[in-house]
Amino acid sequence: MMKMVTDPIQPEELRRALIDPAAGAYAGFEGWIRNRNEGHEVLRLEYEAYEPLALKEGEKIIAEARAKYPVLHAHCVHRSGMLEIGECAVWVGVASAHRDEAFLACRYIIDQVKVRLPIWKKEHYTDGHSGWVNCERCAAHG
Amino acid sequence: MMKMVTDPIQPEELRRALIDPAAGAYAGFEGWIRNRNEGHEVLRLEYEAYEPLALKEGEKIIAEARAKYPVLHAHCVHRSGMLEIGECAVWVGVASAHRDEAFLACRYIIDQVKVRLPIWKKEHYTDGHSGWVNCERCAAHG
Amino acid sequence: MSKTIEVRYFALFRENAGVDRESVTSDAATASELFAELRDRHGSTEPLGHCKVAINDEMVGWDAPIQDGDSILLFPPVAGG
Amino acid sequence: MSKTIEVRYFALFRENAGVDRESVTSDAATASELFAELRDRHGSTEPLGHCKVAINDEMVGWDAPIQDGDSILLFPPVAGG
Repeated sequence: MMKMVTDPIQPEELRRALIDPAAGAYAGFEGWIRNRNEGHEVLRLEYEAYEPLALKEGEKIIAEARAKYPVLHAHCVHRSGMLEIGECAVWVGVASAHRDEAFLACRYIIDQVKVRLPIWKKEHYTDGHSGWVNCERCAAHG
Repeated sequence: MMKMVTDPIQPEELRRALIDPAAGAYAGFEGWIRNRNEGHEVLRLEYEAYEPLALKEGEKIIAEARAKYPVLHAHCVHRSGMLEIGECAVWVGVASAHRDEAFLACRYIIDQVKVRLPIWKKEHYTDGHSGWVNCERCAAHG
Repeated sequence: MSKTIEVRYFALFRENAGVDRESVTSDAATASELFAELRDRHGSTEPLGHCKVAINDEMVGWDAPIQDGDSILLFPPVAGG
Repeated sequence: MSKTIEVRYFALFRENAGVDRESVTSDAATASELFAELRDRHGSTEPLGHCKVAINDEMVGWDAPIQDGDSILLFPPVAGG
């Protein structure tokens, strides 16, 4: 299940929803906002998402993970809007019988989410500047 | 940091303790008690640990993980005593700047914990029997 | 043959265009032709392969054909997570 | 030369021995010799490589020497997690 939210992500609640008597392993991943990126001091991060396609592509990624690895549950939640340092931008949780597939499916989902979902982030730096991540060469006057 | 507990593990509290403004990634693993193992219906699991050495060996494993991967924080908590289906027996949490090392360190720690810590588990089956895991051939009258 | 399509810009492309969507009349046969045609609007010098495109809310390849009435979504390089 | 040592049994070994520790007088020079000597007590037919041993709360190899007064911990195959 893929979800897009604007309110803070609640990892504990999400994790609890995956508890299953047949599950022996749980692997989770969270992307947190950190105070530094490629040498710049970051103040906060602004996420823009195109929700209809982010949801569709997210569901596709999760279906791929489930087809590759025999997991019981695999969920992903991505947040958009303005996020502060230390906040959770994305959460992935996978429950399965054994640990190997939990780790592999969790890793697959976050790796794909990062490169395929129509989501963009703009870093706001402590020096007042800002910049779109991965987009150094997009600017007309770059 | 390695910890041994007898009370229920509190993953949310443990996860929160790893939040760090320099961390961009968090990987977590939990081992849950599942209702089935190698064809047997499991009722509950009894963990026995030799704490002084489990702590010492756990700290050694975490130090190895930190030496191999540049992570900010790496913690592990293992529970002992009688555990019911769905309960958390072991928790590993790793925070780092990037996701690669968080996943790898988390995986390293749980893999080593499972084979090196002086911890034993006895499965109690629904049919009234019980057995020590990994120990089929230990019994004198096996 | 000239078509009337809706073009939507996201993130940096939206900032560069100054609007988040507009109606465009174009002779472009494919998404990549349209992208080249609108270069002044989205302002990208990024290789096409770093950007993505969707037509009518479906992710498509850059060689996808454009039809009259389509809604074309132009995505600069993504950065989820 | 005969030594007096303390032997501690864990999990299945404890169940087989019926006690969790006992004082043993032995001529065993190494941990593996002691393990063989005590086979009737810990009841293991498991290869030595699957079991572990600690002396005075330090994990050691099976070829570790045993000294008078040592505390020897015999561990059946572990199963953490």
